[in-house]
Amino acid sequence: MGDPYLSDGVDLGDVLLAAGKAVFAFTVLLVAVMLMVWFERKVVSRLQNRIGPNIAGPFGLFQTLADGIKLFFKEDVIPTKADRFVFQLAPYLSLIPAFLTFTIVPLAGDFSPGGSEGRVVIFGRETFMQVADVPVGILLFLAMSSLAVYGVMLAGWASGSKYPLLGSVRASAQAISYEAALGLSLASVLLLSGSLSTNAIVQVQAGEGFLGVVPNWNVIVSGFVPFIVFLIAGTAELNRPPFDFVEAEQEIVGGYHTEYSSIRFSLFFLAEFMNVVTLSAIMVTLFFGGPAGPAFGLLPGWVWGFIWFFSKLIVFLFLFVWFRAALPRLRYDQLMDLGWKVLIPLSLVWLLILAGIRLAQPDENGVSLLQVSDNPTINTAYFLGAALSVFALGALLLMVASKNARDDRLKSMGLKAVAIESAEVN
Amino acid sequence: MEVTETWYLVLSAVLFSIGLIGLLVRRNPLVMFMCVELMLNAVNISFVAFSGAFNDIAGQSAVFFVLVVAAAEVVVGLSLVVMLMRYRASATIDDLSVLKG
Amino acid sequence: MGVVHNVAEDGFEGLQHNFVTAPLEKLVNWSRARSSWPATFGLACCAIEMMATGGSHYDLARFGMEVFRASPRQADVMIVAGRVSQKMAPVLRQIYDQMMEPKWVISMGVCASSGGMFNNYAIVQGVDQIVPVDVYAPGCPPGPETLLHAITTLHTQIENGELLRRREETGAGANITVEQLDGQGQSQMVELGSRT
Amino acid sequence: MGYLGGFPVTLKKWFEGVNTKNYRGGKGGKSDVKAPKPERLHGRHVLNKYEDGMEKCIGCELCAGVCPANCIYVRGAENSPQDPVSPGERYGFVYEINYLRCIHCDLCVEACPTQAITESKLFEFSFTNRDDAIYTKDELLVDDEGKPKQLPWEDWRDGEDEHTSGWMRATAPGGDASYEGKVGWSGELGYGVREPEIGQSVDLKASLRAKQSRISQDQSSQEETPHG
Amino acid sequence: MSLQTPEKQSPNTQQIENALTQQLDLLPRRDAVLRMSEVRAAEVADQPVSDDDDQTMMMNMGPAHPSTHGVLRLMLELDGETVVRSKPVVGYLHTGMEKTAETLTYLQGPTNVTRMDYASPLFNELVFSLAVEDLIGIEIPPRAVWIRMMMTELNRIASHLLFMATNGMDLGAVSMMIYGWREREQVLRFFQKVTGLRMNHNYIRPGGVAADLPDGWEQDVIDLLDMLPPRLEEYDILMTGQPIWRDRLQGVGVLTQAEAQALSTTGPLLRSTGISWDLRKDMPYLAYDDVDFDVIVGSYGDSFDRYAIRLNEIRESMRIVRQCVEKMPVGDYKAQDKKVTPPPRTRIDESMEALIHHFKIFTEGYKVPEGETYIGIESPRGELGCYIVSDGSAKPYRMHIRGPSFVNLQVMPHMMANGLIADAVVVISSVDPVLGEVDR
Amino acid sequence: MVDASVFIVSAAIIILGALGVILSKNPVRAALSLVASFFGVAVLFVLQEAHFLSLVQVVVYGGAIVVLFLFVIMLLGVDKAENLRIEPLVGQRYAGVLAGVGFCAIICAGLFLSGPGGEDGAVALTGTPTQEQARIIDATTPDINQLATDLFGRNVLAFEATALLLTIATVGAVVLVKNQKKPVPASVAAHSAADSENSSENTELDAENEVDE
Amino acid sequence: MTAETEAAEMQPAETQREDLQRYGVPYAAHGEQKVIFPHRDMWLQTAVALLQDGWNMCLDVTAVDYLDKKHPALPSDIPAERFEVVATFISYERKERLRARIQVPEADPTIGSLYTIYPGSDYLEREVYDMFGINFEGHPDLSRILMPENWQGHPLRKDYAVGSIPVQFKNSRQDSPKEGA
Repeated sequence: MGDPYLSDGVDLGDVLLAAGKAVFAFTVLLVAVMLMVWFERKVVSRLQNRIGPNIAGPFGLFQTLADGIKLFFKEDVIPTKADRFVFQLAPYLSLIPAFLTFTIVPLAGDFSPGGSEGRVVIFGRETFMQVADVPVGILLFLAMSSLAVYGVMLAGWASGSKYPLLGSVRASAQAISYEAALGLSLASVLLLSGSLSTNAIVQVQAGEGFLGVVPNWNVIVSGFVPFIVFLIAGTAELNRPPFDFVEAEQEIVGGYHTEYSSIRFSLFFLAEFMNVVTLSAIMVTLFFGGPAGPAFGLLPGWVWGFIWFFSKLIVFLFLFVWFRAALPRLRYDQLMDLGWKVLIPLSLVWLLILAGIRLAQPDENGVSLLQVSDNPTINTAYFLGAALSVFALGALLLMVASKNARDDRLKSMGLKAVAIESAEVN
Repeated sequence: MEVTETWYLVLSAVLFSIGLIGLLVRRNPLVMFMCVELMLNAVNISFVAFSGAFNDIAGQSAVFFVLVVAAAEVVVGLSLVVMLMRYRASATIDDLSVLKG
Repeated sequence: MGVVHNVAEDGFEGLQHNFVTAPLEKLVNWSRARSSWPATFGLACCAIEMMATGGSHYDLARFGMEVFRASPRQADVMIVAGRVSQKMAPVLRQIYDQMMEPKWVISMGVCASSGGMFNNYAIVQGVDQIVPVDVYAPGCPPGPETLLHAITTLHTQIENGELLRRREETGAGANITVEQLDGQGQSQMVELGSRT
Repeated sequence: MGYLGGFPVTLKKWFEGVNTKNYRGGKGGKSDVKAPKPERLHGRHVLNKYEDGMEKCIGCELCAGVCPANCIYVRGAENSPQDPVSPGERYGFVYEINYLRCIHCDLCVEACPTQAITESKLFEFSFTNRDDAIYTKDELLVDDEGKPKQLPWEDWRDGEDEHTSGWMRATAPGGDASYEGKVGWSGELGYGVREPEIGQSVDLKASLRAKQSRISQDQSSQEETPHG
Repeated sequence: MSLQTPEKQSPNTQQIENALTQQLDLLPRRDAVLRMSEVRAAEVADQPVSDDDDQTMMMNMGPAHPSTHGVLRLMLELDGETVVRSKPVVGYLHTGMEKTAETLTYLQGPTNVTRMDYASPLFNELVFSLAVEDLIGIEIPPRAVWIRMMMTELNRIASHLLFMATNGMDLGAVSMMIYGWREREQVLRFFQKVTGLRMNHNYIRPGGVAADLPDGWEQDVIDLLDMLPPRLEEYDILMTGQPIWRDRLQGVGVLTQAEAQALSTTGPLLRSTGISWDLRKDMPYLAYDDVDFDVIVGSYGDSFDRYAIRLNEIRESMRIVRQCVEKMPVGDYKAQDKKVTPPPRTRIDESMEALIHHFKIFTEGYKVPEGETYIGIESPRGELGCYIVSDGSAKPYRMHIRGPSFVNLQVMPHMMANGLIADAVVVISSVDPVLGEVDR
Repeated sequence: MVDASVFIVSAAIIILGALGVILSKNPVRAALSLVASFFGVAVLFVLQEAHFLSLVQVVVYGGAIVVLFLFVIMLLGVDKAENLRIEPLVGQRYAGVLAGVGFCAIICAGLFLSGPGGEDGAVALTGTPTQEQARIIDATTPDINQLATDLFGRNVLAFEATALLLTIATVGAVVLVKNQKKPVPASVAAHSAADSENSSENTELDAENEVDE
Repeated sequence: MTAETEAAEMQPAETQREDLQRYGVPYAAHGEQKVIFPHRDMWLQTAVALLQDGWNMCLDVTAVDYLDKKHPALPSDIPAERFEVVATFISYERKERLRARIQVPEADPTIGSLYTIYPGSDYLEREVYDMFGINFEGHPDLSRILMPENWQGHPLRKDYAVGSIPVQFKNSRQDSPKEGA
């Protein structure tokens, strides 16, 4: 358990190693964010038959740099109505969790069968290619993502004007409702890997999967549903389109950052994209095997891990950009509906099903935890059936309840129903 | 310098007292709820301290239960506050006296 | 209004030029020219052309300018696109004031530049009476390429650092105090944009 | 799957390529191209000369009178017999256009009896100064080869000085079909007399026949690819 | 002038009162109209949250808000995020065009009116020209009629594409925005070919059109018409068939038939409630009698209907344009009436009379007989009317444009009531006001 | 040494945060201070090798409870500073402070006086558990596994009871907030009935949020 | 259009006459355009009659300021006043428009508001109030709509100047060579 280099005592070298890794990770993250901003603008442009930034540097690569420098040297202001202390604090509150989450992501390492299980040797010390392998790493991710909302909320509140306030109310409601779905879909992964450590999760996925062709990734093993829930809830967490209510320009101008300018705004900007990169990295780690993948020689094994990791990461970054290009924004209450009425029940029931299967399957001793029948297949079927019937029952209840509620609402609104009826007559 | 259980317990006592003072002194129901949370946290600290002291996991289990109960309490409490404050934006705890028969 | 720090006094532009600040200033001007985010400030016909300029045939994104900021606090360039009515003028000024230094103004189209064909009671005869204008784009409305020309003109000026220096000297926008003459022989001074 | 429909549609655009012309205000080198200009484009004006170098403007102030924005200022003066500026009795002594007022409606072009003022294809210009926007006669007048002056704040490209009279030629028939295709203007310095613009074509009957055949073609092609 | 003065048979007061209650009952949500002066509202809006017991807050949306289509300003009374009452405030683009029109001759007139509804400039020119022609009493040649019809229908396509783009933008569909511009650009390029300008053309003038269609226009139009259908299908996939899109629009901003009529709405707003009223069909002008097209009618009166109506009107307009290409007659494209049309350039050189005539038209303009008239046409936003009073001179004594957007704006508070802010944005977008026309 | 410094720093954060809660006039600032305090507690948990609890502390307290507080504050717009000058009961404040300080003094006195003080103080106060009662922490297995065994083993009944409690709390919250006709302006009262659901829905959020922990 | 043809066209057809007679006000019709001339005091009653007679919608309300001009096509027995409010109605069934022209004197520029009968006239009447200063009695919110609230004067009145400023030129004061020489 834990990073091997910490196993026996801590000396100066260990501290230096840790610091070095932190600096490295931070640099990687910053560069990734810079490229991500450029990537997003370029990709969205191409999806709309445009060129996109092409003047700042070759292919517009330095566009983000230009934005950053410009923002850094722009005049700064704190509105008189603002709560000065909180106003200044908020950007950092949203930036720091974004980075802290990144520390638990395994960036590289040779996880291929027969490889070193992700260990590399740096300065004569055996370690993982991640800043920290916290034993409860995934919980750290959850904790940080729940803290990240503070930046947004407090920014909106502290600005002392109305649009930002609306933005922060939206942010808090959104955070509360999506945290649950996020956590529940994570639970399925934890159930499969039996550990909260990211390194262990990657290792579980590293093995050969079905037929030796299909990888042993959690996304397949867990049956796709947790991944989809995680993706949607994660997008909502990130305030990315189509869930970008917190800063929906057409509705509430800029949302929480309306009153921010200059460097403080750039911190928000940075945090937002950092979160995108981080969440994508977490998704790769949890569902797509992180750096795990075959090594083809030529390069050291851990470099292959790095390559695998980043190729997978880019796919997700592209996906987020694609979301933006392809989908219209939902309405705020529709997002709530989606979260509470679809995602949470779905992930809850899926967890139940996975748990049922897990319980019914025999462990290495050939004994399953709960046994109804001696035949493992029948045993599994029993539990699967039980879980499925719970699922069906729950779905039925939910549907009846929501239809009931809808009827009530229509009745109470009265007017619109009448309007629709009268229109139908014509 | 070794950190002993006593340190934790003193800290817990101080935190609890601060929460108590806040509860007695403040009149904004929201802040009063926060003070209750502070007191619960003080208890949590001592639970974990005892768990460490006796090398017994039960202390940590207890903290878990406290967390859950705190959540439940906040839910109900805040919905009361929401109800109260809908009628009066500047409500204080004294306005709850309207609930008297 | 919030507390406005004057960049000319507080910012590094106020520093003496030396071997450190000179390349730095170059870099900053470079970045400003390549990342001048416009404020969404569409008024009339020109606004439609401005949006068309953002469309795929012209693509403002090439200049890093597709980031139309709804919040004036984050915008660098105000493109006054269309006629400014007497009712709108104070709002326009307020938005200009809410923008952070350094900021630039493009007066897009003749209505914004001088009232255009609407030489009447309702229209402000030139937005430079309200805010200092850096670049004027002619046309009614200017085509997207005219706007692009105006934008590149502005970018060149930003990169030279000329605008800020000039504005510091004159306290006004585009070096403008034009004696207004007309065919009838009357003359009157039109005050064109001074920084208050 | 309605939810996912947008994804292939947007991705398809990637492979359709870009529509953007990389126009960069004359600062982008070779890749800096303008969109093609139609002949009738109302651009910035030019003041024409006859082929003998005389100015066409006779200072009649029709253009100034018809301008809805009053952006043209003309004052005529008597030609001195020794050194005439224009063939007529008078010439435009002061000729100014205020481009901060001009709405490019080209009523001036239609009004000018001598085709002295026509429009060029240039619409890429902008000013950093109000003074620059008021074009004087010097700036508007074509040079001895009939080419418009290229001012520093304008972005001229090769060939853009052609077709300087598109709108004038388009409106020349005055709406009368029988005058379509008849040359109703004097030659331009450097270009001579241009071919008239063909609208519905000179020979109405021929054009009618051509049109009908074209339409039947269109119809057949239309049936192949039904729209909607 | 015939004049009749029959005996008075005025309705009694009881009748009036009945009518009043009946009419106002048609507007069940009329309380949602905020009746508050702008100054007062600004004062209220400055306070963070009102101290009143009703817990509502005043919010000011615009005039420089990204979703208010230019400079519309909305005063919203919010309860949380729910709009309780609202008031559109206009005038931020008031240009004094009706006053300016009194100083311009009929010849210059189109340059002025074309700048009103800048999304569909040709319609403004058309209605002005029709009104002037009605006063003068001239017939315009058939080719001009068909050119006008084709150009305005293309303009309707452009205008609706603009709506598609802005509607998409307001709902966060960024790609749709760009696609809308992209297609509109093609239409504008055709306009530029014909009129020399992308917008504000000054092309349709009293007496006909300024210039004939350029050589090869048929091919351009056919190309345009061939380009559009697959693109519209993409819109269908991107938006019409997108469940998120439908959820955002369906049932939002519902307008009842009674409300729509009582509030004088016209155009897609009126048609979305199920009333089939399209001036092109019902009171045909130009040559709409001779073309075949359908009037698109909605049934629920919600934003989705309005969106769908506009999308399908693009298709109907394409049908009309295709018929225009087929049926385009040859001949004059301007009335050969010496009064309104300058002579051909060739004639100027030939005859002194023509030259004088030319001078007269461009200096003085032409005189229009005394009278007054109102002409209405179906613009993309509804009935666009022009009321002209002539005192017999060369300039209109009074010119008034009935802007459909201006009148349609009145329904906004009714449609926004009890919706969220996000719905308010949808409502603004689906009313599709063009502020130039609202404020004039 | 490291332990002590970490303890001192986090204790300072906790105490300052707690003082911030009771001293700040503005509820939002109070909530912020509360988060700081909770964060300090989480650090203390880490110090005592209770990793799981520390993160759960952050998630539940920081991510859910305080966010909920802030949400309610912002939703109701009650972020106005409270006037601390007004005292409803004369002398209540002094009595409160006195009571708190007295309470603290009594406990500390108990801590230090009951036993020999120092290290054994706590033990002296509570007594040593007997061997069969104790669930000895095994340093080799992760704390999560031990906690799970304890929760689902010995305390499974209590666990179920809390689940029930949460459900009841959820239902209670929904019932409390639902169908509360807001005092809308009389003019629109007739036509607006559907808007109260927004807030009710949001209040039900938090309760369910805890179910998954 | 000459005076004779105008007069000829002004002869209303028999159906039109019946159509317009029932409102009990003077009327005229030329071409497709029907005009009635109700008196200011009878305006609301007439409007109710119009509504009940199937004129569905009030399309437009505007005004004209005939400061010192003759009113075009005004029946001779109607006293001409300075202002004339012009309202246009439309009927779906008849597929026709109807225009009402009401004289409003300068001394008391007041007329009843259509708002309660045709609520759609709300903004239109506000615009007329703003531009001409004509009061509409019974309008729920008669305030300026286009001009700023503190604006002085009513721009579309004929005695209100257009307010143009001279256009800038460079050499407009330069002497011509003749005068200079």
